[in-house]
Amino acid sequence: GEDTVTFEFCDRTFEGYNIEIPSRTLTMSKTEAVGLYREMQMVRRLEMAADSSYKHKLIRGFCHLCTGQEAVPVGIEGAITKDDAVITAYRCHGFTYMRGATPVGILAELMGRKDGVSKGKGGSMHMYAPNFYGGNGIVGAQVPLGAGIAFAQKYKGERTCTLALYGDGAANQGQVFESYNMAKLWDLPVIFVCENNKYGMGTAAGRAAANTDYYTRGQYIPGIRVNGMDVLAVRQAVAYAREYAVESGPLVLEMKTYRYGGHSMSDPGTTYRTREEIQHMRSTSDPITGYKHRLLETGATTEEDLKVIDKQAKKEIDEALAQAKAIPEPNGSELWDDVYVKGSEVPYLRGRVPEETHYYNVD
Amino acid sequence: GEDTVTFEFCDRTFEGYNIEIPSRTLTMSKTEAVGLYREMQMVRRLEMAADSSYKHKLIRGFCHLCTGQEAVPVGIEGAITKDDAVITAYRCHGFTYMRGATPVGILAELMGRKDGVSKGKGGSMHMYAPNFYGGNGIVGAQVPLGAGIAFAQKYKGERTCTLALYGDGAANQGQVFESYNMAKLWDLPVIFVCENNKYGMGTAAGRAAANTDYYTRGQYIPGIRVNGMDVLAVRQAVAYAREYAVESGPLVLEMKTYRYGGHSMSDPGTTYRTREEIQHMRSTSDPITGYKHRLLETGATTEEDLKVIDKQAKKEIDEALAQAKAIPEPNGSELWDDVYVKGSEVPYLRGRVPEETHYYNVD
Amino acid sequence: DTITVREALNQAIDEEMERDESVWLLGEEVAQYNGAYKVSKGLLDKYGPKRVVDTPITEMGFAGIAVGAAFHGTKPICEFMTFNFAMQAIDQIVNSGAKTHYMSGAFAKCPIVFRGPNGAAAGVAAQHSQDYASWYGQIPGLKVVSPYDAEDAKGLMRAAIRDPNPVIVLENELMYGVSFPSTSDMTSRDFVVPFGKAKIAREGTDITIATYSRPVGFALEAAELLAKEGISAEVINLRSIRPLDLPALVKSIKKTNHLMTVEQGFPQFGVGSEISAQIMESEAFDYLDAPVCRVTGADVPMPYAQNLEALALPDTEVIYRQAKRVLNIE
Amino acid sequence: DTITVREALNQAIDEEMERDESVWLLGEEVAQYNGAYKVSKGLLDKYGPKRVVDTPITEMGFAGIAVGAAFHGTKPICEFMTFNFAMQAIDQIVNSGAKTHYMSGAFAKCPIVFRGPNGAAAGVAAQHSQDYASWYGQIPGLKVVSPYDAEDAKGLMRAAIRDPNPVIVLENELMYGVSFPSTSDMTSRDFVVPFGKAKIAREGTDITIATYSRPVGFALEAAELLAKEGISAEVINLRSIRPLDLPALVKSIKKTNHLMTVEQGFPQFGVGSEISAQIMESEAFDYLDAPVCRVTGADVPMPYAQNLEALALPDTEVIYRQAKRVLNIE
Ligand SMILES: Cc1ncc(C[n+]2csc(CCOP(=O)(O)OP(=O)(O)O)c2C)c(N)n1
Ligand SMILES: Cc1ncc(C[n+]2csc(CCOP(=O)(O)OP(=O)(O)O)c2C)c(N)n1
Ligand SMILES: [Mg+2]
Ligand SMILES: [Mg+2]
Repeated sequence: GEDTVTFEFCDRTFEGYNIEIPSRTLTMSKTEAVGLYREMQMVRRLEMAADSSYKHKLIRGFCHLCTGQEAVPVGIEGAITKDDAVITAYRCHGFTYMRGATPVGILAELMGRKDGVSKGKGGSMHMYAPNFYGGNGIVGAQVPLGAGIAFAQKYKGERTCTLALYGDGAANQGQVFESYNMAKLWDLPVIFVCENNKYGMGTAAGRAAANTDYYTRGQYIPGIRVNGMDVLAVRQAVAYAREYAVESGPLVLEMKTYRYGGHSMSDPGTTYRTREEIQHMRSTSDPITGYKHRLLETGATTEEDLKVIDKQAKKEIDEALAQAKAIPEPNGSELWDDVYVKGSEVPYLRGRVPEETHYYNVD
Repeated sequence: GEDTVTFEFCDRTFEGYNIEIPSRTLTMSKTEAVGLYREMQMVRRLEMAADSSYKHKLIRGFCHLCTGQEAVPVGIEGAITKDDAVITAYRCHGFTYMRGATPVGILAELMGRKDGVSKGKGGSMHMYAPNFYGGNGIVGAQVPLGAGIAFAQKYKGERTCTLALYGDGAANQGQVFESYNMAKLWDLPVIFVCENNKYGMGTAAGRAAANTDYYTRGQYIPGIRVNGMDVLAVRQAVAYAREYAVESGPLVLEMKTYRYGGHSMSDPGTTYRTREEIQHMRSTSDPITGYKHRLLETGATTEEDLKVIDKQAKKEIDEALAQAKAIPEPNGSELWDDVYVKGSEVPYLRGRVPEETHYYNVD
Repeated sequence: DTITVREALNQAIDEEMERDESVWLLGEEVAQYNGAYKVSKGLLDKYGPKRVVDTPITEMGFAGIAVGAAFHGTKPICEFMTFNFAMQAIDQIVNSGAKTHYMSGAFAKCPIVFRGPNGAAAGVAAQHSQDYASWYGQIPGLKVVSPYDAEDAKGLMRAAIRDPNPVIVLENELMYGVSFPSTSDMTSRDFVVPFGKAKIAREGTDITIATYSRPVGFALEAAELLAKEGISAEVINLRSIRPLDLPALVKSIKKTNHLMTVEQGFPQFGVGSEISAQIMESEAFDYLDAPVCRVTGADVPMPYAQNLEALALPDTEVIYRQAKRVLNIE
Repeated sequence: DTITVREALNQAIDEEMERDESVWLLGEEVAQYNGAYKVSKGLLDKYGPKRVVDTPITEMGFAGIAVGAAFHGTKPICEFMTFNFAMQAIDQIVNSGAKTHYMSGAFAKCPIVFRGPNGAAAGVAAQHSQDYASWYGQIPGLKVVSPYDAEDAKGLMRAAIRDPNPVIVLENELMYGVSFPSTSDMTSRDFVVPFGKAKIAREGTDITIATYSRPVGFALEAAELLAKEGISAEVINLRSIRPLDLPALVKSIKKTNHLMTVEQGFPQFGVGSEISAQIMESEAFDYLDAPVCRVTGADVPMPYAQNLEALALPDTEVIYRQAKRVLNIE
């Protein structure tokens, strides 16, 4: 129909391991198709704001950007429901946004302000949103957590699933294999999603993994390799995987993707790979540029409309940044909140000196 | 020749995963062939002595017997050199003996006596011998340790290898997969040996593992499944694997075996499997009985000679037990020895009360 | 009527599972085998494999799964066959379990119980004998309790399951089979032992002996011996390691003017160390007629040999003797 | 001449690798990347991939491999990118590394160094900020040191590599780039800082401030402020957590009659707690004119926001103020 658009996937978009690959056609409304573009722009702008804020010393500590990898969070969100769950590691800004947090909440969190999504207590690595369980700082730990969320979904009869994301570096962690095993034994509705961006900090995938076909590493769990620079491919694969996971149990998806920046803001990102490599990826595989061409090719939208979107995204993020900057730091008393669930605190907690001891439930 | 004997292996003795299986003929001297029998008898008698000593409350804590699994330690030792290394978990008496510890040293250790192989400090789970690194109590932990020993062998240019043994239950531990990965990345001369005795404590293998083909679980590491109730098969496979490991890197061997007793002395071993199953294994697959028949069939020895061996083994162990029983407990001062390497101790260590503080290097 | 610690734990878990559908149990051998130490006996039969789950021997993985399931609205009871094996999972317990509520600004709740035997059993040597009370006790976000008798076991376990925070329950293998009187209180479906409240296990006036878990029994025996010599020892069963009931200790010291702590764990950075330091900083300090004295396990990995093991663990005799030393009685 | 802590560590490792073929280094990003914090800069170039080994992000596995390699006659230096990640490997460090020598009756030796940054950095929140000094300090079989300046770093690292036991070296990320004077002693190939000996970083007569790692600097600054008010603080850099140099503390207390401990870790079951308890049990007790006071991190997971983080960590000002409180000076 007039309002829908159909995309075709090329040969190498999907590769299957012990499972059929998803359909090579995808039809969706133009509105949705354009929405995916908009969201990728938003994520990229968000990360640009984070980048500049970091450089202005408004953000402290570690800050891991997902620039280049936008198709993954955006494609995933397009394929799942709000009742499905997502969990990832520290490279979490895009996911946090896609799961429903506002740019202001995210940027405020990055700057450690009181209205940040984690009240300023988590920072870059620890962000949350409804059915988004973070933002986790210990490599690999989020994978069993994700399997556990899936366990609870099944336990509660939700007929939903969990996507547990991890990097190519994290894929070698033993607890990932422990999770594969239990997920399979118990048919948990979990999709293990390896974001293979070719490096774990400064280590090329092949120097850390004896098998870099991450989609096969579940061994007894089927897997699909996906072009993770193609938001449509991600959406298609995840929709397919979601169905499979809810009905039949675990699946591994490998998203081949690429990060443009350093591992974190403190890594120039050019000592272990060439500038040419980065430039090549940017010019040949950028998820936003590539998708723009497809949208135009298929007539889903016009150059002008996209320009408006681009401008709007920039404006929204600029405004969000300004708003976030204006938010004050948390109250000092927040130090003591949330160590325990409100109402179930211990009688008191000690501060740096006995005189700073904080007493709870004192009327 | 007159002094050698040749054995043939049947079809299902070996199964290969990404590797050719070992030759189906094995020729060895009659002396060696009979020696394997003798050693299996010794190990069995040793465990019988442990069993009865435990029942007489001479042994405390956990005590895990390898009765039924004798072909594994004996076959392995027949295939490797004294310079190769072995490490296993708590089910370690047979290995300790085969690596060169005396029955007296083992039984004394079991009883916590001063001349035990670990001076009475380790007990059933923590026994050592030259190039035998225990006897380790934490399920799975011995596997990276074994890979590390192999790392050192390679580092030092030894051209030796390490056998890292673990159970079917331990095979699910994440650190096993972490070890596979590094062993393959770094071509470590390590043979991962899974003793699949069908249960991890009370859990049948299939309830704990999504893939019970343990020899395939290295995925990118070749593997061989071996009839672990056949001492000759074990010897043949390990000899083959040793060559491979030293030349080319890691390999996984799965030894299909069976334990007759409970998991440890405190487990009757009959709540999660039937008495019939145990009886069936004993009568159809016993490593000692089966091997006896083959020795007689091939004319490697005579019924009378084997009887003499049986008697001798019994006598040796009986004597060892009597000797071990006569050994006193360690001196109380041993409490303080070996916390640190002699000569590099801390100035003092505290006892149960300040007055019991032990001072080192006091002349 | 008597009840063993094992039965008390079993009942608390059983009753809470009955009461609350979201409570479930996982761990090695908890289901078909009825528990390595039979604490979960009968639960598989009663609640089925959905709620009583045997795991592979993959502590880090299943602890992580349990924490994840707690985030998403269930209440797992995660059994470790012993807490020694929980060392493989301690990152999940501390970094994922204890810290997430705080660093998420209260977004993620983690109502979970980690339980199992802790500390030395008999003859199980160095790798199976560690006491983790102080390690877990150090972590904000966790609550840590350690029952001594059946009453503690039942009441603390129930409180742990009902608590919306991650709770560590440090049991003791050698206590599972020990019987204690079953009081009528205990049979109530709402009987809980509140966290953070120590119990005076025996009143006394001359010296306070503060301890937890199995050594409470030794301390009571020592108090009996001391009583024969006219020395009146007050035995305090801490029950809770985090929060520590400092007020109870202060109050007792004001009466007895002497404090001795007893634990079976390593001496340095232990429970006694923390108590001693807190007392030093408290008003009780001025009431002390002698320095706080710590009775602990020896500072060595646990040896296997019976005689060495005995030298590494405080018992009734050691407590009795040390109490007299503290009181300066020959 | 000055030298940074990073350079000092690098030199110690480099010189020991030169001296002893069996010394090698492993960890995440230690080789090609020259170290996440550049401590291993240049070592891959100099010693090649056989002796400087990049690992996958599998702490439990590579710590186990390192321990195994130590058993079999090599001397690994195992870098953890931070000690927070070593929690995944702590079973291998404690159960395999620290206990095997004892439970094997001295059969297996384990000459290994586990090193990396420990405790809080800046703005890295709860999962990346924990101080593990007391956890490791509790374990018999381990030695645990924590350098403050370049001299400590060089001398303790060398001593750690030469020690035949497993040694934990707790560094501090924020100190890596700090420069200190390079003494001629330090350039000697045999310069070691012996374990178990605290250093008087500043002499004083009114109060002893005992601390380790980065807070030594804060304590020195606080002492400076105090000096301006005529208060003479003695600052003791502990250097070694296990063994603790109790005699040095006792001696200092005999002079100052006051003790304050400072650390950035959680308050309960921390280094200060142990020191306080040991002092209470020691002869120094009678010399104290005020109770031992602990200055610590706040008992909360580390918050990210700068103002909250500041409230969670003791600094010069807090130390200065507390010293006056201890001395009862308005
Ligand atoms: C257990 C653990 N070890 C090390 C680190 C430090 N670290 C943080 S991210 C990272 C690299 C991870 O790479 P990958 O999994 O590929 O994810 P990516 O950063 O590429 O998204 C490392 C080593 C950590 N946070 N946790
Ligand atoms: C990490 C850890 N978890 C649990 C245990 C308790 N445990 C000891 S042996 C064992 C079963 C192991 O089974 P398997 O690996 O098949 O070896 P087998 O006993 O059959 O030789 C368990 C659960 C342990 N020692 N270590
Ligand atoms: Mg990566
Ligand atoms: Mg088994």
